[in-house]
Amino acid sequence: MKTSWPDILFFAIVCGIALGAALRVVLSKNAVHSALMLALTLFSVAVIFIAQSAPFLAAVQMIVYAGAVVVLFLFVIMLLGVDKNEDLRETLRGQRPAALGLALLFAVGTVGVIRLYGSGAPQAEAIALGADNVQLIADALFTTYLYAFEITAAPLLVAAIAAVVLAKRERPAKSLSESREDGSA
Amino acid sequence: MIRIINTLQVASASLVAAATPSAEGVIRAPEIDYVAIAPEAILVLGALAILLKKGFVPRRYRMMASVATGILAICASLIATGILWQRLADGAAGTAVSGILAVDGFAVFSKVLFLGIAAFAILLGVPGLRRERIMREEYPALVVLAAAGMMLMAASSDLILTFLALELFSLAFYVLAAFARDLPRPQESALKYFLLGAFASAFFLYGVALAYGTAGSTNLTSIADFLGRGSIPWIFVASMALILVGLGFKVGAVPFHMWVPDVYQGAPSQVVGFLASGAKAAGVVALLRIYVSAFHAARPSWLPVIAGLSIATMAVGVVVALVQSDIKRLLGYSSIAHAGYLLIGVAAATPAATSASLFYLVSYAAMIFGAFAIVSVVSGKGDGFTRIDDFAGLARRRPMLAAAFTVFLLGLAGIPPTAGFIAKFVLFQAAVESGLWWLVLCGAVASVIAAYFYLRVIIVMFVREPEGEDLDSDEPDPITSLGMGLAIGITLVLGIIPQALMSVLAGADLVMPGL
Amino acid sequence: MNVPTNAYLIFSALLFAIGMAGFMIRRNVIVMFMCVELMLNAVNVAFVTFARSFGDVAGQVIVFFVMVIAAVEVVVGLAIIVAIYRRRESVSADDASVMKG
Amino acid sequence: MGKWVFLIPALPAAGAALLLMTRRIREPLAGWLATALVGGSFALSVAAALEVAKAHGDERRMVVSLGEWIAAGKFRAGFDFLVDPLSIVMILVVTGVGTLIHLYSIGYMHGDPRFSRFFAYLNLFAASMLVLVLGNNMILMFLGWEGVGLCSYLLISFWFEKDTAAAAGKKAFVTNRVGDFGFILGTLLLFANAGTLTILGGPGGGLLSAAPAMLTSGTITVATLLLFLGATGKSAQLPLLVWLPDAMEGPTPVSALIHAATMVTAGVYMIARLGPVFSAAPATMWVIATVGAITALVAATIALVQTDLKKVLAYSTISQLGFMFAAVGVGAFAMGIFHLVTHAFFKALLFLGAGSVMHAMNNTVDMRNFGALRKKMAVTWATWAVGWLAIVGIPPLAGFFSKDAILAADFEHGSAGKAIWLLLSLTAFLTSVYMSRATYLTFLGKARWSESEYHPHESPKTMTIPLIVLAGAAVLAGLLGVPKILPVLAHWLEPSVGEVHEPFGATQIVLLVIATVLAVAGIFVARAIWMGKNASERGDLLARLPGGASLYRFFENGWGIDPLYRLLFVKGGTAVAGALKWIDTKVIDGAVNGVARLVRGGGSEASKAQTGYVRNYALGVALGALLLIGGFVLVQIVTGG
Repeated sequence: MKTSWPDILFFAIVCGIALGAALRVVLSKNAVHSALMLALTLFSVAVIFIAQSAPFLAAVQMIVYAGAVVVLFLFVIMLLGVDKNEDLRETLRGQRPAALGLALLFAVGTVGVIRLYGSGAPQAEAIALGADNVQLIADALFTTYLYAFEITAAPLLVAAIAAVVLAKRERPAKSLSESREDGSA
Repeated sequence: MIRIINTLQVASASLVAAATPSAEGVIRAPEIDYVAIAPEAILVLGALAILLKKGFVPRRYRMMASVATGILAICASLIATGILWQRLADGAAGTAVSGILAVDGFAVFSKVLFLGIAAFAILLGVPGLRRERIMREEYPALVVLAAAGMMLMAASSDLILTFLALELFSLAFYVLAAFARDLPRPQESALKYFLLGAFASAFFLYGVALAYGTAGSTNLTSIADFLGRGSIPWIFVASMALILVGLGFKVGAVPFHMWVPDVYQGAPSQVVGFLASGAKAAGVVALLRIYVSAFHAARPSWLPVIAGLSIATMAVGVVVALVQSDIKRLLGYSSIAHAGYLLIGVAAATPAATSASLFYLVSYAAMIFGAFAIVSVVSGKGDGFTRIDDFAGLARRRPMLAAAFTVFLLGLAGIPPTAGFIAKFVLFQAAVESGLWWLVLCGAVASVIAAYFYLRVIIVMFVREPEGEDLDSDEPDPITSLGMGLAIGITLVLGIIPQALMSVLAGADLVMPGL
Repeated sequence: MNVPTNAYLIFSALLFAIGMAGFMIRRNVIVMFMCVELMLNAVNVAFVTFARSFGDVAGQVIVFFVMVIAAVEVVVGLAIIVAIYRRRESVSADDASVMKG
Repeated sequence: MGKWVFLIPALPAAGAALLLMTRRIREPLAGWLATALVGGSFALSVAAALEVAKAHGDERRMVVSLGEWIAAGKFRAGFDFLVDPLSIVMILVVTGVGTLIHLYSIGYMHGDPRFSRFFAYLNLFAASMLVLVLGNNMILMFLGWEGVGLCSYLLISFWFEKDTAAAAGKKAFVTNRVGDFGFILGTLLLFANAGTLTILGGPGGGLLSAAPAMLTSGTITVATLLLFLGATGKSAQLPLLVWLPDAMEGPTPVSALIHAATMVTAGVYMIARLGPVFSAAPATMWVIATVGAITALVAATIALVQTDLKKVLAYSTISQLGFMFAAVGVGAFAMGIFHLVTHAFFKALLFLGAGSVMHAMNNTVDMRNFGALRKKMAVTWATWAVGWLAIVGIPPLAGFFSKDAILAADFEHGSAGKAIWLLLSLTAFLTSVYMSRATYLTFLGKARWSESEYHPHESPKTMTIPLIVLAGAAVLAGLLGVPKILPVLAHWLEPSVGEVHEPFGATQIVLLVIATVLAVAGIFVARAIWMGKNASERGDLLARLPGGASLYRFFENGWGIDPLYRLLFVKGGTAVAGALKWIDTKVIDGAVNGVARLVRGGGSEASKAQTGYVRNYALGVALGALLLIGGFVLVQIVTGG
């Protein structure tokens, strides 16, 4: 199957946006900007999902991820009032070069391994994952992965407990904790 | 109980079937083996019951009801596991629910182990947390959910289920670590644990993705078949490495160990006992399941790496433990060293090594639980006194506590007649049998050094005069004493008549597919 | 779209590396956490890519699970962050460095 | 043999448990209770001995099983005791000497605030030692092996208020761990090759019968060398001898029981126990004999310049253990055990005598402050004299027979054996010199202490009775092994160690005479030096003589010492001894401390990496991920995948 130039171009643009936005997530001084850029990255990834014959996932990505998760991030940022610009200068000696070096090496290493991976040509054009996508996913979800699907209930339960245990304010706990804390600090 | 679940499951399955329109009609849900999924299902339902009871139980009784429900869930799950075991004895090992859940001796034994750990967590944790006034009704729910996750780590036959299980118990532990949410140290430890845990999980997941990309499936049986067919593609090599990052993080292997001492120091002692025994055991059983069983054909590829990891882990664990002055950090580093020993068992990759590892996990769980129970009693309110110096003269102040701690420390050091010695011996012996001489040599050197810092604590307790005023350490309450007594019992009984457990391990037919 | 599978995989690796670098570079725990989300998304891309190259829907289903877990992680993580912020009034990861050695 | 054999270690173990758990039992009840329990073990041991004596030939080796202990994979270890002539000898010594020392301790530890704890530890020690001796598999033996080590450690640092005691305990522990590490590795290697760790019986007949044939010669050499490393640790042989002299910081009864009579002989016992296995590795045997002989000589020269009475005895113990290793190293297991037995009596006697002296002299141990104590402490002196003459080897005392048996056995073993004989003979002479020196400085000559400061007095009955009993034993024990006429012990041990070949002819008589002459000569040399006119001032001359100035004073004072002797021993010997002592304290101690410091330093450095910053930890995770990928790739390249 021949690779056409428009395809490549489209791919390059989407990936460029995704990577650029991801970089902005990392480099923005303001956490709100980071969150917005995260939304953009997630959106680009959704586009890539469509291109990869996963339209249903793309929809979920938009609704759940870009919609709910990023909003949750934004909500917390606003709630805590940490939407001011930060000082991005590094305070830990050697942290930044080490981090960049490691990330770079990791990228080089994985890319190298992927290059060694082989064929490279998409072989699945014939198999229509895109058509009947929802049906296919439902099929797999309720047969092969039924048990895994049921088990996801448990982490969700933990999330609910976490919210109750950690975020709920309790009235008498305050004074008690303060008196105790001097001993342990 | 099983019947009730049965009914529920059938009902839910038919609901699902009815609600799913499809070209060919309904999706045919797979045959669900309710006995096989019962142990975890009961625990999850138990957790749900704990959360839902709020509306039904009067306020005064809620705490009690929570604990009772938790214990009940664990007992019921234990019974279900027993039924499963019984079925295995008739020779029906295999997989259940579309091949995603392994049902074999290894899984079942591990389930019993984790249920025991969860029982200990409630037995020792509830009174301890009450003492600290940070006990909450949700604690038993988190314990049983974590237990369910850890049990699935052992039973999962699919990497994606392993990922879910790993996240399940990790998330529960993040919350537990943050239980004393208003104190700075627990907060710090929860934050560190959570951030690094999420970071490491991402690596694990990447590894799963690459494994899927090579083998075409995340199912361990398919992966084993794939590897059995011949050479290992490069990308799978990276996959094995990244999976090891995630599991290495959970067991506390070097260099993924750095969270261990901080979290052990900061989190409430009652929780740390659970974390130290449970999370480590869960990581080890998953390593055994994935590496020893599924990746068995690739053993020549991973053996040197696991061995190197083991050596580095033992070395850093014991050497850094030497310079610690905080008992909880010391136990943290010691648990890192123990992760190194356990990796020897993974490297050996024989049925004997597997049962030796399980034996090790059982005895380690008893010892570390006991040790942290004592730390929680001695260190007093808010874990205020955790310096090793705070244990000076404990033998005079609280002779029984000092004696009990001595038993646990000797066990951790691997000195007979404790279970720690037998565990180390059978593990090393299994490794020697599979030709890993040099690794055992390193393990032996590490345990020589390790004995020193355990002994140091004992000496401080027995030999040094107490410093300053008598610390306000309470006498342990009866339930904590009972828990400690149980832990001592296990440590000594397994040390003196290890056969009690060995025969179970041998009879449980711990054959995993691929071995 | 006929772009080679490898291109997507390389994109995924780069996205993962960016997330990884960001996690290590940023001090703000909320942003660090966003970086973890980047890493998870990179993995999702890899899954979807492999799913397509195999013509197997399993990869897509797995992405589903990953999304659930990511959402749960966000809830738990933000809960921890909120609980901590109440005391410290800081979201800097470097402030949580009392325990060491 | 009935299951009651298990009571032998169980009685003292019960005592230890009782004393550790309740604090109600105090002085003196705790002491009497502990003594009675060990005494009970002794009685049971005697009963066991009688029962073994009734049997014949191979039936004298009995395995008593309490059931299965560990079974994992191919591995089986029962909770079995091996009761045979060899273990009978050992348990008789352990419980016999043990009872006496318990009794002695009642007086010695009088008034100590931790009186009952001391007896708990002693009881625990006795139990562990009995398990070590009776265990019928290497794991049970190791259980006892570790147990005695632990008790030794606890007892050395019993007076932890003294920094030196705490440090000594630490040193003993670290050094012993090195040895234990050899032991456990050797054990694992034995198992890997022989498939069993049972000593006698069980599938394949156990290590004793099956192992030598099953093991390839290379592995068995390595395995036995590793086991011997364990033995050098426990028995304070080169290169692991450093801890024993320091161990004298413990209470004197501990030195007598653990660091002279019983625990330190565990190495010798272990080699004799596994005799056939060791015999299958001739190279190891030579290493053992050589190490033993050299240690014997080295320790003797160091003992020559000690001023601390207990240190003299400590180095002497090392030296005597060297004799035993030189015996078992040439396959003369019976002689090694024979010397072990006699040494247990006379060395325990000497230590208790030293303790009695210290008791009388306000815990002074420096011999330069003693002298002429025989008038004040008649019983102590008389019993000490017996011990002294016994270790020196004056007929017909115990040491005479056992030492000569070893010398004769080594002499039989070709030219290398003769070299060892030569070393040992020299050592025997030096032994005579330093022991006589200690005797003269302590009990004879002029008093170098002032009446105003010290009030020497005889010790209480609980202390003198054990002395008298041990002195009797030191006189009579030699009769167990009178060559030709009365080879009781050798004959008794035959079922355990194989037929004992003990030629007796003109050569042996000549050897006897040589040894006796050397012993007597040593006494006279010592007398000439330390009983001279000016002995009261210059009692410590030898020790102060590393340089020339002091040497000249020796000349000027006209001490009529043979020039050759002066050349060899005063100058050369002192220098060698000094150098060895320097090596001991500076190099070996330095090495031990240095390694410890290095490890700790590494720990501090490594713990600095633990900065507390979560982002630094993330670097660690990322680095680890890369390293793992790199590692996997490297392996893949190397294995050509």
